[in-house]
Amino acid sequence: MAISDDRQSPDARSGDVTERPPAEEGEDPTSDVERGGEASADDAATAERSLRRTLSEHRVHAAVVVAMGLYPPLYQLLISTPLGAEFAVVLPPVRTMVAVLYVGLFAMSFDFISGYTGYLSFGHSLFYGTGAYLVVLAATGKLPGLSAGTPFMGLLLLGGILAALIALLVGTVSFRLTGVYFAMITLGFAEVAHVFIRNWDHVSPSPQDGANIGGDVGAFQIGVPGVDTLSVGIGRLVGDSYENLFGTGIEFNEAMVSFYAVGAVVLVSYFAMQRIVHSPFGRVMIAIRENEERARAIGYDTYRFKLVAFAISGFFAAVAGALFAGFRRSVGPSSTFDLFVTADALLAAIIGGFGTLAGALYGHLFHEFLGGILSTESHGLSRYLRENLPPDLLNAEVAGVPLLDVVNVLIDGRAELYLGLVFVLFVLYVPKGILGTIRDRIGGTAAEHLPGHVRKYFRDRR
Amino acid sequence: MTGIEPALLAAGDAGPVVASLLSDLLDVGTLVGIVLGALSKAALYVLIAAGLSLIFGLMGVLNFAHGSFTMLGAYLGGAVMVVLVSSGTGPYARIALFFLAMAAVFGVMTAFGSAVEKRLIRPIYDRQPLFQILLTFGVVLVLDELVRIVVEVRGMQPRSDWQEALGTAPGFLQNTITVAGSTTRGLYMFEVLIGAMVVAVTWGFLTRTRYGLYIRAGSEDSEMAQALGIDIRKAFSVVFGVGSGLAAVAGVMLMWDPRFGASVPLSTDALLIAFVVVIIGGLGTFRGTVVAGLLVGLFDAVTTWLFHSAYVDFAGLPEMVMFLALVLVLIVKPQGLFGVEEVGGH
Amino acid sequence: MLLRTSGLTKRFGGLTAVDGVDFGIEEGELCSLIGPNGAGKTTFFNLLTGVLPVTEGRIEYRQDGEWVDLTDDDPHETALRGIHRSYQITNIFPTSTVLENVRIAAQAHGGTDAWKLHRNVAEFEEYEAEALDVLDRIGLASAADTDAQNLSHGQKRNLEVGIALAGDPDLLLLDEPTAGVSSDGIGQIVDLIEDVAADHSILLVEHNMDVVMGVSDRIAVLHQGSLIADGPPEEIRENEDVQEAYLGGYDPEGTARGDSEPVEGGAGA
Amino acid sequence: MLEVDDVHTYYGESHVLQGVSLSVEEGETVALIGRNGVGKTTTLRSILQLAPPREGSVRYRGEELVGLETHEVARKGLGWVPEERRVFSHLTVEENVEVATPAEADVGAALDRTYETFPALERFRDKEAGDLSGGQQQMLAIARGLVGENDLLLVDEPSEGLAPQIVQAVVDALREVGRETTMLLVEQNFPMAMDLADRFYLLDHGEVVASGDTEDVSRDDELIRRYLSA
Amino acid sequence: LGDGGGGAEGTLRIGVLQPLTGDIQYYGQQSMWGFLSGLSYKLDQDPPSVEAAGQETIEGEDVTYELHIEDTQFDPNQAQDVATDLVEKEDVDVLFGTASSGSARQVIDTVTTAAEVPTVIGPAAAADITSNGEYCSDLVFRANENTAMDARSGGRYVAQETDVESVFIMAANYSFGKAVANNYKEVLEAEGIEIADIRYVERGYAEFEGLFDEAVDSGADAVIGGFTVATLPQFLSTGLQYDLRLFGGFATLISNRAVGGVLQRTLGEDFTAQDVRDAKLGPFTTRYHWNQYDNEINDWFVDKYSETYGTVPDLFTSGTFTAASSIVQAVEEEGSLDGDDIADGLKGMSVTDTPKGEGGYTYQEYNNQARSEMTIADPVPTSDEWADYWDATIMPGEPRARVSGEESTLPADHPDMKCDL
Ligand SMILES: Nc1ncnc2c1ncn2[C@@H]1O[C@H](COP(=O)(O)OP(=O)(O)OP(=O)(O)O)[C@@H](O)[C@H]1O
Ligand SMILES: Nc1ncnc2c1ncn2[C@@H]1O[C@H](COP(=O)(O)OP(=O)(O)OP(=O)(O)O)[C@@H](O)[C@H]1O
Ligand SMILES: [Mg+2]
Ligand SMILES: [Mg+2]
Repeated sequence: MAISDDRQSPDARSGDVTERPPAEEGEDPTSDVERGGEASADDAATAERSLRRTLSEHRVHAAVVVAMGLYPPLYQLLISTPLGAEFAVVLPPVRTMVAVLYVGLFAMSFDFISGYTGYLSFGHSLFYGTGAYLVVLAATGKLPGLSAGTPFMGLLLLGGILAALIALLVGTVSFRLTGVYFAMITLGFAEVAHVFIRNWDHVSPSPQDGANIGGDVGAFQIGVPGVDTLSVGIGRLVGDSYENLFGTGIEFNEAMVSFYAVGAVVLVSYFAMQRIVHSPFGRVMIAIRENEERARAIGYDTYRFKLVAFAISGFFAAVAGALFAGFRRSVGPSSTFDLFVTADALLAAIIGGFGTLAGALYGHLFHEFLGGILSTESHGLSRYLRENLPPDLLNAEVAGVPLLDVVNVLIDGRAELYLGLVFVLFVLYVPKGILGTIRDRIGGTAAEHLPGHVRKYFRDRR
Repeated sequence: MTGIEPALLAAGDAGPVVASLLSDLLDVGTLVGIVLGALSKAALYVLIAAGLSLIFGLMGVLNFAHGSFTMLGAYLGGAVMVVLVSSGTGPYARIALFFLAMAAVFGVMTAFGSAVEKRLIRPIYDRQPLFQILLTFGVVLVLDELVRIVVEVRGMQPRSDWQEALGTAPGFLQNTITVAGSTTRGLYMFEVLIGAMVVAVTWGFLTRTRYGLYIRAGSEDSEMAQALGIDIRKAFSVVFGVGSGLAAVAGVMLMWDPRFGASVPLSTDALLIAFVVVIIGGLGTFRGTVVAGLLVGLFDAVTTWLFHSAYVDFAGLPEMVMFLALVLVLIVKPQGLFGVEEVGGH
Repeated sequence: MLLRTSGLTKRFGGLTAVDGVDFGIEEGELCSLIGPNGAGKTTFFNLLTGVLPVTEGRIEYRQDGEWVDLTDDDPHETALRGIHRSYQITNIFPTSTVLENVRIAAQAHGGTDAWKLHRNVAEFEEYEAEALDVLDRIGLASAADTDAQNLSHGQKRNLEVGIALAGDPDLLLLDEPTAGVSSDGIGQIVDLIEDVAADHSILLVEHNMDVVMGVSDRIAVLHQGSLIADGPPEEIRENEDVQEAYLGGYDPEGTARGDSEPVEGGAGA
Repeated sequence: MLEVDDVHTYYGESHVLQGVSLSVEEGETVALIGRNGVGKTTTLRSILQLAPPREGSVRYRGEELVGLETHEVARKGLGWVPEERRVFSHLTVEENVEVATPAEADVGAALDRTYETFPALERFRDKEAGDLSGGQQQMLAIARGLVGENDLLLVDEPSEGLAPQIVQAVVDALREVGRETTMLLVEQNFPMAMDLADRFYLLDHGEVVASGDTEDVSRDDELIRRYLSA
Repeated sequence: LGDGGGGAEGTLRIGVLQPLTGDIQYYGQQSMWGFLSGLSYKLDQDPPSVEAAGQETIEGEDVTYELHIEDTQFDPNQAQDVATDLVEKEDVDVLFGTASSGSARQVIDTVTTAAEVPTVIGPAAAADITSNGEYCSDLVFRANENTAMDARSGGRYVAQETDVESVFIMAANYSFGKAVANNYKEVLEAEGIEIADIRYVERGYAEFEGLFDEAVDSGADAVIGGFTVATLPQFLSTGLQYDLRLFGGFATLISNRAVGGVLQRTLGEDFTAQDVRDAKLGPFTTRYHWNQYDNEINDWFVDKYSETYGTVPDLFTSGTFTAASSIVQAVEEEGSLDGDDIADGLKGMSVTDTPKGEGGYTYQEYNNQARSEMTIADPVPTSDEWADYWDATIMPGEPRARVSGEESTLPADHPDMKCDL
């Protein structure tokens, strides 16, 4: 070979130490002994090793899940401190975090197909809308064959399956196309559905406005269907709440309970997609993105792989839509089948890191974080300024305009403007998004590499 | 679900309905009306799509901000008209001012488009095409919100088109006229004229200059084109600028058209129309865009007629038909009517 | 016989790129396909692998003692039957690592393994092992973690062959594997070809006559889409038609082009 | 005419050219040889400012090229025949030639010259270059370099993928060109390179490790053996 | 005037939901200003000047009225969010608001019934909110006039007082337009007028030529347009070119401005009342406009309102004034600050202090919709007297007719009245 080893990028391989899970570092004396033993013992050891490996690989996941899990009580705590008003401006409230979860799931499902196979699904809202409308229509008894009392978990599954079927149908014709043509035909399908749902009188007397679930219908239960003790109701006003759960003294209101319940579904969905992405199948998806012609030439029936990936993506998009409908109990064409719903997923996926799966969730978190600060609601920055700045300052003129007007015009409800700016900056300067950039820095997925870096960091300090 | 199924309102079986539909349709007045409608729609669609087709066809950049440029053009054109036109301005003076506004807006927006290209898009040519889409999408968010702020602060037009700008159109264009037994507006015929003009100019730009060739080469392999001595950056700026200028020219026309009018949502409407037309025509072919514009215009005119004459009681039909046409064309011809394989690396 | 075509024809509009070719390749044979530029060699490969639809004629392949018709097969089907190819114009997975480029190719032959959604790739160590093995053979082991797009041209050419090798093909179609490869590299590739040829069938397209004459059991010559000669190397070298249509200036003594002679490994043209 | 002085070029963090120096005199043909991946192409790209050097200077007729845009460099009379062909695959053969023809030059004459050198291309004048065979694309790429009316031609592996006859045609064409045009040639076909060039530079690991007159190179040359045939 | 307490002491928390940002913030502002005026009138104070979301406290003698004003951004989802917040976090006793019927329905379904908070709707006007079993409930009240009332007064007037015989209806294809169309159809048919056809079009539709041609072909001599400002200009600018009478309802300043612009374009800058009549535009129904009523309360209202907010009280303000007035009245009468008691108090209440005069509004027992008088007027060029406070070129003229509350509202035994409380 013409290239000698020293010319190779030196850090490409040096990551080995951190890459290898500790279980393989020979710390486990028993495994050596048992290696020569009988098959079953060997199996057990392998199983144990693989369990350990799984655990260690998921340390970052666990940390994120714990952080997310601690957020609601932490939020409650922080906003009751003397700096509470300031915290309230900056931190997204728990109910917003529920939206982060389900929209995040939707964005992940979008990333799953678009970020990994490279096929931009511009009509992804079609699947989200399917899941959402299925829940509302079923709950209001408007779907023949589905009683109004169908368990929510069942609806999640049904919505997912229905959307997967639709994805197969749409995909069958669309995957003969590539690039922009694919994006446009899926957009076309979604727009046709959008116009349809806007005019479908069966939905409600006013389909343009969508449909709601009245207070007479009880909360949707997430958990084990039929087992009350293992299910909780979601929804802000109708859901379950617990005062002083397990004697902790912490109050779990409806939004918090919904947060955990929805979070559990999102977590399971994420792991399912994450597994697929890291499976041999996932590698084929990437190969399709990289060079579909060659992927076909080495023996993959890419059409079928794309179809299945699309169906899976559609499934989880619908689950996200169903969670949305279940939590909010209202759906409308503009919040489900609309192009801008897909655009939200796109924004989230890009800001979080395209083709990183988990990044989409962080991307949407960022979106909501910004939106929250610029919101017109009581925790918004403009409200805070109006209420906390001294009146003479508010009336002081900036270039001939009272500051108050500047606040009202340039801050109050202007999230779009700043989101657009931030987005442009991201595309220009952080093209790999939040998670993608982190991965680049540490040389691999956060789950695999972050612990090593952290350890190294502390070792170096010592 | 009366709204959805093309509810044929006429009573009885399908036979008589179809018969009466056909006899209605074959009426000379009706046919003329449909053809006029189709032409005027087609002219607008081509007008709206021309700039996108140019940028997309040559550079392979899917400009999501196209609709916003059109919207800006509508407001800028409207502003010029509102400022210059007084109640006493006669019809011909208004037409003259209109062309003046068009020229001014074309100039301003060409410069603006070039600036956007230089500052924002140029740094990311070597990335996947997705990133240009995303970047222009970010531009949309910012531009639309900025315009919204101005419109709100000035209290120009809550939830409706900009009436003042609409009002600057001379009376003879605003009034309905009768052509061979069917009514239309003078304005719509004027639009056909403008549409034809823009097609001619764009055609000339593509065939009379080497820009078309340079850009097609450059979008495929810009390093190679540069190494052949082509100032590809300048060429890209010029084409992006001209495409943006064309988008804005469409906006100036739309500002007079009550079916569109200057408004913030025009941004999305124009974008979707432009997408559909350009994609149906096929990427990289301006001829395809023109033909697709005519085709969609015809679809639109026929379905509008069906709706107006109560054969179909579904107001969303023309809009739905546009997307159905997109889906169907792509199923039959995966690269659009005249499309070649996808253009370039951008 | 392992593969045979009868009357194989491909037309592009008015141009007949492959014109009624009857051709066969034996099991274990190393056959070279040569011919002037534009003779239809790459097109012939594209037909065999299903990349282009056949205009006329048939392609058959011997599998488990039976002849199967490949004429209408898709590329992935021919690949799974064991016919692998490398491309003349480099065609790799640019932002994947060199290792992954080959690993993914190896994985394609793992039956339903690619459909195992629930298992981690890391559990399928055999593919990685196979890929590392291939990288060793093509001399890219040290570049395993490099993104494929960052290789130099010659390295990419080697990777191109590596991808085709993965998954243990029965018939390997190589389209100018030595083009762009430096002299020492050519030697390596020739070694590799000979090594593979020991237990595989190979159909080789090459313009490097030293390589072709050196390794082939048989040579077929394509000219304007038709087969104009087919036989052992010595015979082809003497064949006048071939001389005229193709070899032109080729002189195995390497003196035809002035003063220099080919260096070891066969860099002469 | 061309003066490359201690050029260091990086791709990201990887230090590819580690101080390359070479010079080409007016009218000369100089070969740049070396194994795969040593930096030959990168040297050409550094001259053209496609991969701008981080250190060092490139002077053309005494003028510094570092800091210029590629198209400015090209307009000074530097032409490039790249490796991997890089024809514009969606442009027809004629359009490819037209793009390469300077704005003020006659396209018709350029086409004539192309078909004269490569008669095989004439049949395909209206065909998209992407549909040509590999060798035909290579011919087109060379033709593009020839019609550019350049004073200095940077040629990267022109014989790749060409049938022996055509290689001969290319050699003849380049020799023809070499009479009036200065040339820097990268070529894996060692005899051909030695045949065409007056002088050579041998590159290894991003450095020039040897240079000299092609006349003096014999098949036994230890240096060449070491660096080219491992 | 009362003291705002009537035995009750403490704080009443009212959640106010209106669109206060965005291009239609004027809807929300006038609704809020009307509400603030009503409250202030009852508590004998001057209305406070408020423009944006926030908290506003108005002290009565024993009862403090705490308004938690939130911005719905004219978006049903936002309305649901802030309404839920108000109930959950601020613990409001009563909800008031939403300007769009879609938002109103969503709030009723997801908040009012779920959290059992009495809600006074206003100014959302779709009739079915108080006539459809799905939405009407013991907790849902509406003081503002609705679309059925528009139709029942205006439709009847046109049927009886003009020569119109056949009407073609065009309306926006969503709740508002549908409500308008249905109500007019029902009223007109009852009066023996033929309905040539009803056509719904998308919001912002502009190709009215074909539809007007169709109207002429179908032999109609008048057209009703059920549109808001998004479609009204397009509808009118085409319709005015046809020899058809155009009638419907008078809307807010924004619509008047748009219509005025169209009239200037078609009839000339300085058109006269006669030009409008000749163009067969009108008459229109008005739910309330400042110049339609002559009584002390209205005088106070117009005075204070123009002084504080710089414009005359507009279409929605009378209803929202009444909403506030009725809540205070309920607190006083029940002597309680409890939501349920207030709901009890509102039931069947005849509201004493309203811009339409004393006892001008009465909540009907069977559907909790307040009935009130409506007027019919022609559009006339804005008179100099009002030019400073009414920034549009047209305004409603002197009432041509008044329709009593009993006549204008859907009676309990009407087949469309599906609410039976
Ligand atoms: N875009 C790139 N990014 C990173 N590294 C690169 C890039 N292009 C080339 N390299 C590396 O730079 C080195 C020199 O590459 P170069 O293309 O100059 O080699 P070369 O001498 O032309 O080889 P060949 O004969 O194979 O064409 C190689 O090690 C290659 O891997
Ligand atoms: N996709 C295509 N469309 C149209 N013509 C094509 C296409 N592919 C190849 N051709 C033409 O068919 C002929 C045969 O091309 P092919 O690529 O098979 O030649 P080849 O023998 O591989 O030549 P080379 O040695 O130059 O690679 C050429 O004339 C080429 O121009
Ligand atoms: Mg070939
Ligand atoms: Mg090279």
